[in-house]
Amino acid sequence: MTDHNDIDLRVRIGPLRLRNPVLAASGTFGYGREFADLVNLHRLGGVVTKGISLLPRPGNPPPRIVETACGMLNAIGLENVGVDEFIRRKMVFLRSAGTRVFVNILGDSIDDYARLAEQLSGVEGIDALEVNISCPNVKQGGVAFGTVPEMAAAVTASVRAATDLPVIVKLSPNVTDIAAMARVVEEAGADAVSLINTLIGMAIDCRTRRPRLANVIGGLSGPAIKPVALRMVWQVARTVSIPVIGIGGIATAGDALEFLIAGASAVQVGTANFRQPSVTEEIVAGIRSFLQEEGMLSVRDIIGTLQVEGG
Amino acid sequence: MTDHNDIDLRVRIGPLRLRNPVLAASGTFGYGREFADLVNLHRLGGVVTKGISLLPRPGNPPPRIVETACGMLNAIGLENVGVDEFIRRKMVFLRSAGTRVFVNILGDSIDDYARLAEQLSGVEGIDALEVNISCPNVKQGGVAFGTVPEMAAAVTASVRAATDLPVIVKLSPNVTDIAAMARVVEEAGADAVSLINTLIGMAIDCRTRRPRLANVIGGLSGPAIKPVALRMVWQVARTVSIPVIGIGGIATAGDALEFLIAGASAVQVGTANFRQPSVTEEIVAGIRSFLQEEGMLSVRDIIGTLQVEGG
Amino acid sequence: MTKFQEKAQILDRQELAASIIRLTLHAPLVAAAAHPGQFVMVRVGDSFDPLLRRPFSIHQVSAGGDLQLLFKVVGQGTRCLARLRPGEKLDLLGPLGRGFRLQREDPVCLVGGGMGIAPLYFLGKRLLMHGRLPEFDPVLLGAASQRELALLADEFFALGYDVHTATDDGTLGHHGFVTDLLDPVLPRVSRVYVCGPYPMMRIVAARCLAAGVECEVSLEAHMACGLGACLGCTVRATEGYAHVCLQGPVFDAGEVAWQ
Amino acid sequence: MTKFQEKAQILDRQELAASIIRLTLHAPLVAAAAHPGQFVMVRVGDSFDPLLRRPFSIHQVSAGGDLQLLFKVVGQGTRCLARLRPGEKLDLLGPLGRGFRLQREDPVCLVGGGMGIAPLYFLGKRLLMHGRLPEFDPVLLGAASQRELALLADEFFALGYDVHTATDDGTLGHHGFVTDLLDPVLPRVSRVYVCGPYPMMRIVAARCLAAGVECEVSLEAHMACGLGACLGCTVRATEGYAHVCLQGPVFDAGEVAWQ
Ligand SMILES: Cc1cc2nc3c(=O)[nH]c(=O)nc-3n(C[C@H](O)[C@H](O)[C@H](O)COP(=O)(O)OP(=O)(O)OC[C@H]3O[C@@H](n4cnc5c(N)ncnc54)[C@H](O)[C@@H]3O)c2cc1C
Ligand SMILES: Cc1cc2nc3c(=O)[nH]c(=O)nc-3n(C[C@H](O)[C@H](O)[C@H](O)COP(=O)(O)OP(=O)(O)OC[C@H]3O[C@@H](n4cnc5c(N)ncnc54)[C@H](O)[C@@H]3O)c2cc1C
Ligand SMILES: Cc1cc2nc3c(=O)[nH]c(=O)nc-3n(C[C@H](O)[C@H](O)[C@H](O)COP(=O)(O)O)c2cc1C
Ligand SMILES: Cc1cc2nc3c(=O)[nH]c(=O)nc-3n(C[C@H](O)[C@H](O)[C@H](O)COP(=O)(O)O)c2cc1C
Ligand code: FES
Ligand code: FES
Repeated sequence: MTDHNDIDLRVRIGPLRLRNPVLAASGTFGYGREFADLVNLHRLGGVVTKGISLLPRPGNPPPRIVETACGMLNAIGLENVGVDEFIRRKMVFLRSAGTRVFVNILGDSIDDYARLAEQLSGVEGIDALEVNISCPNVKQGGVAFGTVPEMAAAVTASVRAATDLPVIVKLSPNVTDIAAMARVVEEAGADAVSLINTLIGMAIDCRTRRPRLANVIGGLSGPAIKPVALRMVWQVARTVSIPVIGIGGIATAGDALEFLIAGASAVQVGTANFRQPSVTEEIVAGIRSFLQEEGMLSVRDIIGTLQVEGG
Repeated sequence: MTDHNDIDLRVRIGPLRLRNPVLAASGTFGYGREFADLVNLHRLGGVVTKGISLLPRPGNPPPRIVETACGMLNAIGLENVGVDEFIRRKMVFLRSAGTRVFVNILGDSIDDYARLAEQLSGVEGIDALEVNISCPNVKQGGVAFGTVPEMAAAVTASVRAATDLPVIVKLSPNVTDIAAMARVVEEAGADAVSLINTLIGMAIDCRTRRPRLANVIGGLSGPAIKPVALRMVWQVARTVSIPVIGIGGIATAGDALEFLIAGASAVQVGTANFRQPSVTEEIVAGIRSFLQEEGMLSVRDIIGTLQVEGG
Repeated sequence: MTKFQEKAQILDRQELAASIIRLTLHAPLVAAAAHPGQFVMVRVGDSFDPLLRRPFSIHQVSAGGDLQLLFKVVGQGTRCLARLRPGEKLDLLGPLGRGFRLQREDPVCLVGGGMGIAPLYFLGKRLLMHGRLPEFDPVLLGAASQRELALLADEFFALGYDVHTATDDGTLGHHGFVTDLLDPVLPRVSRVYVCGPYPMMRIVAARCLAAGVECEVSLEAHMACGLGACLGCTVRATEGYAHVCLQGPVFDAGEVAWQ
Repeated sequence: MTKFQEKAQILDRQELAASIIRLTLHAPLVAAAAHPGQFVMVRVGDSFDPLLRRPFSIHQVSAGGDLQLLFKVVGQGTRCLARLRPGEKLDLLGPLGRGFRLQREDPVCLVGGGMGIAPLYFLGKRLLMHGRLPEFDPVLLGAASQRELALLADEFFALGYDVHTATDDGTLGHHGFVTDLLDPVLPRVSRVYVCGPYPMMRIVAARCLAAGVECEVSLEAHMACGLGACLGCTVRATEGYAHVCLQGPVFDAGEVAWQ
């Protein structure tokens, strides 16, 4: 057994060094401050902010969330304070939180993404950009950037050109071939990919014959989607050579370890924060204990160690 | 309130009339006989058999199943007795079960499907064929028939040409655009589509660093996938004009009603049979009670009644 | 406002009526920080189904650090909570949200319907700490029938309030809606606190507006986090959207875009 | 073989050792049809997490329709079952699978390790119904320590069997593996029934083969249905695959492709 304090949890995401591989996922951790009473932010690998757009957005009408079996659907509609307010107000706390800050960005056009990247570059305290390509491209008929390889590549390239910050592209799982999406994004200059965003789902109220979400469809997250997320992370990690950040249904240290073993260099915890606000910190501790029990010295020694017969 | 006995649960799937819209899904109900002690088969709309291939198949090595949050992964590997044995042995019981018999078929090539359809046509007691296109096309590099529109269309057309039985094509959810898949299959001559088959997922044993399934990846089913299935059924029902059979995570009458409201003309219940062997019969009863409470006379009056603002 | 996560021991469980349960918990951190109208997010169990916490108003707190919840069994989550027994633990997050503004002088009126009575009792007790004379403060309570209401009404009465009741079946007090009792009351008060079913709150809000009386309402919305992080708990406000867990659950009736 | 689904009332709950529980249920339909070595699929709770039933051997049945399960808490499902109390109900499906072949004449030996002892007690009782002389039938029982084993060993002793025990920590009987006790026994018996951890069964199977003694083993596999429908519970057999819930759980040791 290794001594608890000797265990090295540090990982790298491209050029970025992280204290440990556990981040809070976008949209589930607000702007960090909301959780500050309940979890020690300086114990986390980092925090990914709610998705930020150029202008403030009001989001979708209510109801916006509904619980499903071991999961939830959300149709928040990308409500956020807009990039100016974000830099002016929300970064003040984040800068002092003692953890890495990843800013999740979203736009309606390729140009939006580039302008966001420009505006955020050079802002003190921002460590990386995470590009959410699950949004519809309003200029091209509303098809999501994240489902068409050429559009995903174009967004990535424009963000890449606009910033020196590490660029992480967050992939949508609602595609036939996730590995192909990761490959084009890698070629377009991403420093890393993160996945998965939510699966598209729906729920209906039988009595009223209405969708339970005002937006009709929403994003499915939580433990329910973990098997799909893990499969996609494994497929992507085998395909690209940039780091992969695993997301989807992670609620325990065991879940996080599955993603690391499948090839993720770090993980993000989303919906589980709602159930247990200190879950990220507990996952860090759980990974440490696991490595200790296994007599391992570094979390890096477990990344990508999946043993597959003949493969 | 309507009288309980007056409620009309009959539905049609193309040319086929069903006593009620509740079927048992392929692979979760064996060849019917396995459940005969525990559920009144003659109360069901029908039974879909385990997928049948030309030759018997041994299936995948163990372990083949693993439980996940509100779901399960399976990698049975399409174990089945083969079409000859199926006709000779398994049809004897099914013919006398007092319910509609749907035979699920699968192959490694387009020709396999056509030959299966031919062999099964004219066999007494078979009411329809359900074509499972989630299998890999071994002749074309192992890409699943169900993920490439042209291949799905080709399989459908070949089965259509080979049989007079109603042809239901069962769609894979592991695609970017499920409505497009449904459309090509409709154009190729399908009488109906059923969806969804399982989502591809994975689970890992952290201690051994091995996949929990010998096959590495498997199909995710159960309540966890219901929101995704319902969304896809809604998208497909809005797109095609042939009947849609809804499948995925149905475990209660309420779940079944959601699919009917979204536009399905019938539903199939899969994984829930394992938890509650009489669940199909209970769902039939639950639909009847619901209609009675709502003062409705026919289940057909609820199909496709989803109210979407502006849509 | 500091929030706490606390594993609270269940001290007592009362069944007020069929499927109406009152739990007494020892939750000193949450209890000490709580203000009337605030709520807690309760983790329902160890299983991931149900997954999310459930929001419940703080029904009352004691100086000794005890805290009560009053709830009705309506679905899977509350069914699980109803199974809990003294000695077991419940994981709470709170106190959350913005509660009622405590009026010091002029008479106020508390209007509660069904489980909406839960936060009003805490409010009723806390108002007394400001040296008010409760005889001048009408408390209007409504429920389906006598069984659900009697004990709660007695407790407000014991605090000294001017209690009036209404039941749907006429088994206690006025036979009809609690809102029927408003007319004689409104001219006598300067502020109304209301919590209950949405249609009831809408009526009370409209009547208060017409009478020029201040009105505070406690709204509900589906919640995932209770912390202002998920942005799921939206209601329509006169200006854009508001989030119940952050700007509420207590709102000025005038801030709400009633539907 | 008819199968039943039965909502069985829990009559008694015993904690034999830390996290080893014995439940007595009233399940007259399943009990009346049960044969030693068969199992039941137990629904763990109302929540969809855990989703699937869990398989447990039938530990014993009474003429009055009672049935016992003996299980160890190892994960989420068994943790839920351990919380059940007398008066509550448990949903059973059974009896399922193919049990032990009952030998009428020559001496037999029962070898049980850990929870593998569960089905052997039912077997031990049922064998007596054929007028056997249990003094000539050795029963070899192994467990981690005395606490887990003592009561079960006493019960076999009370039936009249020639009981030998082994514990990992030496607190009861032989200090070591139960397989260490086989040598003097094998020449005296014509058939061995064995249930326990896989490595233990593999050793017993090999020793029986070498000694020319018949051997029946009870295998485990992950199960979804228990009915032969899902085809999930595969094990490697000497010829292709076998399904534990259908051809098993009891197999002739020679049918199994030991790994
Ligand atoms: C601020 C606030 C305070 C509340 N205080 C009380 C109280 O003191 N006593 C009480 O009995 N109830 C209270 N509620 C309502 C209570 O939260 C719901 O009854 C409970 O969440 C239902 O959970 P369930 O799993 O039993 O029901 P479900 O099966 O989940 O749903 C049953 C009904 O409850 C509603 N509901 C479900 N989840 C939520 C959620 N997360 N937020 C809001 N509504 C939900 C649904 O609209 C549905 O109609 C309060 C709600 C809020 C928002
Ligand atoms: C025919 C048969 C008879 C059995 N009889 C007994 C018995 O009498 N007493 C007893 O204590 N145990 C018995 N078991 C084992 C018992 O089924 C598992 O311990 C139980 O399912 C674990 O459930 P869990 O949710 O607590 O654990 P999980 O967290 O699900 O898993 C813990 C461990 O149990 C195993 N397991 C989980 N689910 C299953 C499943 N469906 N089938 C088989 N193994 C599983 C896993 O491999 C894992 O290692 C038997 C198993 C079989 C197949
Ligand atoms: C309420 C909510 C809001 C979200 N908002 C965003 C967002 O703004 N940008 C983004 O990229 N992902 C967003 N996500 C997706 C999560 O970051 C994450 O990818 C997804 O929920 C899967 O992880 P989980 O299962 O751990 O929640 C949101 C998820 C939820 C539940
Ligand atoms: C163990 C198992 C075996 C299955 N075998 C088949 C099959 O042979 N052919 C097929 O088309 N679908 C098969 N399916 C998919 C189901 O028919 C169904 O589409 C899927 O499980 C989703 O429904 P559910 O969530 O209700 O289970 C199988 C599913 C399971 C769980
Ligand atoms: S419940 Fe999450 S923001 Fe209000
Ligand atoms: S458990 Fe389903 S076939 Fe054996």
